Amino acid sequence: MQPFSGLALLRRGLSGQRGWTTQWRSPPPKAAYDALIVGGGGHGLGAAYYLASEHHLTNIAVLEKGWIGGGNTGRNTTIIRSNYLFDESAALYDHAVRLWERLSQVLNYNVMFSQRGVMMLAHTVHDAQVFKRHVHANRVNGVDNEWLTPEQAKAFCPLLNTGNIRYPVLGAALQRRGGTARHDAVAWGYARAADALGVDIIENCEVTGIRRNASGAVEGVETTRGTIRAPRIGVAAAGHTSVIMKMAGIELPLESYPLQALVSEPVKPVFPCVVMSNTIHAYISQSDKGELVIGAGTDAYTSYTQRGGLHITSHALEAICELFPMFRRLRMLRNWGGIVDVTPDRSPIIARTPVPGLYVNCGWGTGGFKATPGSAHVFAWTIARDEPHPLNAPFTLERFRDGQLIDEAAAAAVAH
Amino acid sequence: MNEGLRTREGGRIDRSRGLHFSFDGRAYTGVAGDTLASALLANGVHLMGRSFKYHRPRGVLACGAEEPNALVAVRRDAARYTPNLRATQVELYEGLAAHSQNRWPSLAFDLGAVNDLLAPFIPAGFYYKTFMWPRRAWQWLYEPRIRAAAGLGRAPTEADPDRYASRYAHCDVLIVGAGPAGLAAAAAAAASGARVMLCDEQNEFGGSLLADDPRAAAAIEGRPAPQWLRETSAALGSNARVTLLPRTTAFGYFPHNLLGLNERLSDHLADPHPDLPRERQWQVRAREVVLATGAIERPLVFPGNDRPGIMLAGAARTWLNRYGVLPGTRAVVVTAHDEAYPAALELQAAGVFIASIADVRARDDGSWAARARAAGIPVLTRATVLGTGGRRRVNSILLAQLEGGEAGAQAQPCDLVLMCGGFTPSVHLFSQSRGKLCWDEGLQAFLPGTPAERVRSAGACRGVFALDAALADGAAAGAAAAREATAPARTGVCPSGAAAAAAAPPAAGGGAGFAGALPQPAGARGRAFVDWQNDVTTGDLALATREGFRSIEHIKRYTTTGMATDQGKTSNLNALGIVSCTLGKPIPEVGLTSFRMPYTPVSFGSFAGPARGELFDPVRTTPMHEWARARGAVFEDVGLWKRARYFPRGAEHMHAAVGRECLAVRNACGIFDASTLGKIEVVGKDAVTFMNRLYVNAWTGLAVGRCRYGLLLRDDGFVYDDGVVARVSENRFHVTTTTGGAPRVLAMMEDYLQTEWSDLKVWLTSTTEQWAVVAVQGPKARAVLAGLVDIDLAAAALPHMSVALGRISGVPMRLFRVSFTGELGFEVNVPADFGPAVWEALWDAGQAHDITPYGTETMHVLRAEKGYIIVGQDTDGTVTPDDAGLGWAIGKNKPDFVGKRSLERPAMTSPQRRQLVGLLTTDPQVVLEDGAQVMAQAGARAPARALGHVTSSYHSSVLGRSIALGLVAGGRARIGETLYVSVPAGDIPVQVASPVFYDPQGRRLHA
Amino acid sequence: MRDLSAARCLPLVSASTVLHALPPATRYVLRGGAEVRAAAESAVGCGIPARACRATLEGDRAALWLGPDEWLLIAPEPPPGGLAAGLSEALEGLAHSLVDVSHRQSALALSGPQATTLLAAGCPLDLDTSAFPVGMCTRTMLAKAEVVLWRTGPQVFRVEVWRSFVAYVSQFLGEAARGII
Amino acid sequence: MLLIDCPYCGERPELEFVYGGQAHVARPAQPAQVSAQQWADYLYRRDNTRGVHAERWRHTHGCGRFFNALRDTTTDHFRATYKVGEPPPSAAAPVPR
Repeated sequence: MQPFSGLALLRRGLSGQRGWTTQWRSPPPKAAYDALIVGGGGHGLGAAYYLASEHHLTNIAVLEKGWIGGGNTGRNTTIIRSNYLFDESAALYDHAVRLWERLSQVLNYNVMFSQRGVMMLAHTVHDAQVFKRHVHANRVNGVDNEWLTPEQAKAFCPLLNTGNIRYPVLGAALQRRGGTARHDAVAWGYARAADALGVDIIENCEVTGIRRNASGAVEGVETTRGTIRAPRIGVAAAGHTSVIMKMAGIELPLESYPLQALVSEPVKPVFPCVVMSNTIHAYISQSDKGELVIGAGTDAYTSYTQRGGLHITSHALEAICELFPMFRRLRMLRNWGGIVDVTPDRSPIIARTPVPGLYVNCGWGTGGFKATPGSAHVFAWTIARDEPHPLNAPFTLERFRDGQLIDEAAAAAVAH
Repeated sequence: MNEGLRTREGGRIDRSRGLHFSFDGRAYTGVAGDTLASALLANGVHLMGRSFKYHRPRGVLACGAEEPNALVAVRRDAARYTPNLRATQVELYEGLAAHSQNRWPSLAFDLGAVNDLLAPFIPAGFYYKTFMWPRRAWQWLYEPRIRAAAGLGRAPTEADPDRYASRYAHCDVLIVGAGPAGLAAAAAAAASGARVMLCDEQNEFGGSLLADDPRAAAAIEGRPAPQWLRETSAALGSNARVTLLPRTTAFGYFPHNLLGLNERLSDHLADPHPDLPRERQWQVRAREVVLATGAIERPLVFPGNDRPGIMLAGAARTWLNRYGVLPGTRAVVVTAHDEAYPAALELQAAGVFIASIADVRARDDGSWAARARAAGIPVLTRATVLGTGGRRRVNSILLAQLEGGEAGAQAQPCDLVLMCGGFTPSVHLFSQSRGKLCWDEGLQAFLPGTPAERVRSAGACRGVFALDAALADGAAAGAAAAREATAPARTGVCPSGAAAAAAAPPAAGGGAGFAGALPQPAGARGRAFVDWQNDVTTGDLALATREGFRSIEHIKRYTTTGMATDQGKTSNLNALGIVSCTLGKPIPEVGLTSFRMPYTPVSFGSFAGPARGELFDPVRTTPMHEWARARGAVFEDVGLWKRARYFPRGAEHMHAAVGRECLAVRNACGIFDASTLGKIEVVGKDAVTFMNRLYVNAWTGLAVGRCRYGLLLRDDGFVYDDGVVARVSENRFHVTTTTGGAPRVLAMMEDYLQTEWSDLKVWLTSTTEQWAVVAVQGPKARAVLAGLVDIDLAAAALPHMSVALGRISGVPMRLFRVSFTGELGFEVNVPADFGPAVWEALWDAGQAHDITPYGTETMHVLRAEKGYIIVGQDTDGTVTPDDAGLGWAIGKNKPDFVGKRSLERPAMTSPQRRQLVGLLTTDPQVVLEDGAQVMAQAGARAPARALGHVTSSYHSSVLGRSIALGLVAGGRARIGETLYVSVPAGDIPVQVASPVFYDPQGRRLHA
Repeated sequence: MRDLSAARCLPLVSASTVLHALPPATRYVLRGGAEVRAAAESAVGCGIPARACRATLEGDRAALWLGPDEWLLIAPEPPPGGLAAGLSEALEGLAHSLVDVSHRQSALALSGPQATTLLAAGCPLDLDTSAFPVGMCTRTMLAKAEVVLWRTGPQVFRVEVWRSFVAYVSQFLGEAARGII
Repeated sequence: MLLIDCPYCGERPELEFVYGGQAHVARPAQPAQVSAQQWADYLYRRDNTRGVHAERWRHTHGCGRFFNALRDTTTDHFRATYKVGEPPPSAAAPVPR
């Protein structure tokens, strides 16, 4: 792996940056591997990286039907936080934040993790009660999260309209360790690091079937690039998880919805942090390039079109303009849609499945990006040891049968 | 204005109406009909902007929406500051003040240009490779600097006072683009009597016709083009079935033929009427759509191709013919397409010296070349460009023969370079609609293929360029669309798709053009720009492919090509050409980055429309709202409702007011507006069966005239809603819900009724707003009511949890004897319009009994003293009836009710579930904070597992101490135990207690 | 004892040349099958439409189809003598639901050449007379409020709005009117 | 914003409707009799079909009726809509808008 550094840039600059070689190979698929990851997003590539780096499983491949990072990894609003309510969630997401804090150095790839602070606005007495419960629960869990008065919230984000507004800002919950990262870099960084450890990253390779042996255990996959054998298969296909898992006869408590996001034209630095309002559905930050990055809601219906309705976009911008009325004159540059896989309790599933050798990591809904390193890390553990890491042990499939839900949505009325 | 640069006559401007404007504070004059760009060119100003990354000086490249360079901010006042506008789209008005962007201290001298010198060290994606050490430096050192350097214009910092409007519209045929094809389509569609809408992003209709030299213009339908344009527009305008929308951009194509249009109403006016919205967003549902969006001229990629004065040939033609502006005095033309020749000849005729035409094509059989030579213009074929000179304006260009390379190179002085690489059909909207694009080798461009919606493409946007052909294509499309739209049976995929795909467009007049970078023989110097605004060069694309990025989506994201505010309108195809060349893959295999809405940037305000302040969400108020407002009530938002939270006296703050209100209810009586509670009338002969199946309670035994606390679960077994239910008659229940829960409870009821139990003869009607509800609560409540109602209020006649129908002061009433306070209480339900009068009557009658108005906060304290839960505060969607201590409500002998089966799941029956209990602090004056965590031991260190949390916490005046409710693991078994509530300051010891703190026997209730 | 039976107080409407509040009315929601519809007609004194999204108006009585088993009956206020009694008598023994919603909603009249344009600012329906003829009625959305829209004339609409949404709806239409210049 | 063909009112804009999830997921007649897994399947398991999906809509802000629809989740184009209790029309042709 060619090391990345400022010095390397300078040195190669003298020769027209010609010395650089491929960041990851593009090998043809081998006939067999020790393990396969289906889905070349951040969660899948990360899992491959940790399998190779921490579990010494290097004869493995990541199968991506399109181009890596082309799914939700490259389509989200890059918000990162861990101030979730339940112990199980807080532990999992905070594990991710801790990995985020060193990811650029670990991967030698600048993922631009910026702990600018994530501020969640309370607009009603009920919001305030809910957020204060979060703050208390997080403190007990060792997760930073603090309650701000309206004045403190305004001081933290001076553009915030706390005056003439339909739903006054009654306060906010602030996680200072929260922030954003550069989504593409996460996929590329994991890919480059995994590739350097021998992992094959195979793009334009769509899985069309899952092969199982007489005993029912997995033995490989059918793909558009031929059959590939492997005794262990980890599926991290986000919105398409249901489709893949059906190939192994597994039905999941999942529904895939269109989720939209958009960016404004780039402007000089004006927005210092991340602001979320779940009550009026506004999610906004400013990228390093200067674009305001805004999250919209999901459409009401399931869809695989990666396209949502105009009224969803309008609703999101109504909220943004209400909170930041000076932004009405800024212009939407680009809008896009992703497919998010949602579970009934809005918490993920990272677990073994009834099919031996088949593992699944799904159900991240609208909150998957923030968890990428943590999710990938425990998923790799689960695949390597055929047992869950303590952090993902609660996130089983069986919890729905037993009623052991981890219902962040119900408990907090907080979108992810 | 520099007279020399403005032609004496011609163009679509009014020379008699001079307009004053300023650019970077310097005063200029233009004329009516100018854009900011044309006016600046007429003043000899070519330097209009700085590029995003290297801060290179830039002039206009194009003349319309595709312009990548000339981005400016227009300032009307501090709050009306609009950044990132294209000077080519800003219509000039008297007093317009524009400012350049992304430069410091000035446009001419920009320190940021140092980046240009560092270019060799900051190639595409350099930021992924560095700024990683030391770890913390990214956020505190590197990132702030990168952010400061990035971004284009400044965001306004004051609230935008302008208004934005919204409009839904429907039509048979929507035509996008009012060029020749679009106008012909509109005329044909209108002729058939269809409802037609025609929109165009420009201020006047005509499209490509506007750029033609009127004197040389072709004839259309036997009339000179300008006359045809005038008359056709007029005819359409006078047709009542036709809606014409100039200055209106179709920015998005959504499922089921819904298009988003953004109409700009006031930005072009010097002094707009204050009521006039700035923009209006149209959502148009069209039965058929005709896209006549034209094509965008493609620049050529050669070293030094980005200097001010280097522009598209078609743009130069437009400056001359539409705006009467000479963009230069001595020009060199570089082209891969015939279209550059008429431009050269027309400019020459207008007095611009054309030094030479460099045609990169090998063939020299074109009649155009001959005409140029005849006009004395040297034509060089198999030519290429080795470089250009000049800093703030091009001053020379180095031309060479492909074979010759540097040897035969000739430097030519010039102040204008025209280039033409052919034309890229504007398939943006077609692609947004999910129609398939197919690559046309002959045109070197993607064309509309199979459509996914009811849409047709006509004219240049599907490769039909020649005027007569485009007119015919448009007319045919318009007529067919109108036919389809008005046809009785509309099924099957829109036929024109096949047509568009099959009927290959006529061979491009003027040849294919060129996608990629001009061949660069030895001696080429300088960077060749592909994406002007984002400063992406051929070298960046080469680097990306070298580093293993193969998908065009990866290359786009890594180099940012096509990601600038022009979204690659002039650059995407050249980038594709270059990548396909380096990867040795044909363009269609390299792929095409997907087109996304919006076509051009659209204001956030346009999407938000009028939804601001009071119109952001409806403000729902009760009939008695005005009374409360007049009494100085402080309101809280509950869903869409405004509810009185407390009634402060003078400077009284909340705690004092609530304390006073609580004591008033306990000692005398209080009056409370409960109108927002949801109400549903459940009527029909199967009403009781329905209630039995839905609610956990048993209803069969409920006598007419009696009430019962109803508890509703979701089928997953968790508490969903609650409320008092009265049996008004044998087959009629008056069901109440929580304020926020009303709509979702009714929706849930309808769901089960319509889809699971459709056999039941029962109907549901929302009566939330039929009834105004006045709660009179407290020991004196009976006395207050006695004089007003025609009902015996004696405990025996009207016991707790009963309902009676009668009249109050002559007004029909449903009188509930219920209490959410623990006191003797009544809830007077009267038809809503009588609410204010009845409230006043009760208020007057109450004066003799110290009646006090109280709000929701007081109500919360009173119910907490009694251990009554609030769904959503003491429950949170993970709480079962038993958790909440409501197991008693469940009808034990019922075979089933919604949620019953789920309650039997293992995790739902664990004794360690969190149960509702009372929590009493050892220090009675300490009031716990909502949501505080309850721990088993003191001094637990994070991460620690909590036993539960505080759900409700108040100071109770009547008890003279703090009280709290909480959900605690195995809580009921812990009553009497001491636990600890963790707060930053330390741990607060609390004793677990019964959740009923006041009058546990309920004597007051039954008084 | 004071008699307040005449003290009916409608929600405030910010009226304009095109928009004004209609007088109080008596309203019932009638639910049930075809037999219920037939049986009720005589008592209502007005045909009750079987056709979807159609209203009938006879004298001062009207019946609006809101759903396949749902009608909104409108009569003057105070209710004509015997209306309620007549209805319950006519429906005796038939499975049905009759609920008084006289005060649940309030009626606005929107009229004039701009009527459809103003509605189009927030109503997603095609209001062209070819798609929404005189006599058509339906529940629909007007911006963020649910309304019952009934076209009583080529340029006249009756808009039935739940009480607490009246202020919002009239404000919204007022804002829309300002924008038409 | 989709255009949805209500079986009672005809084509109406999506704003008038509320999506009701997968169609034909019947609530067990006797919940007490079914296993934990069967009950969990009723509550939570969904086909999440990529292709033609049978789903419920309610014309909440119109006639108030629930009905079913066949929609291709890869294009969002409806194949058919039909009343509650009716069987899904088989092989309905696409109905592009």
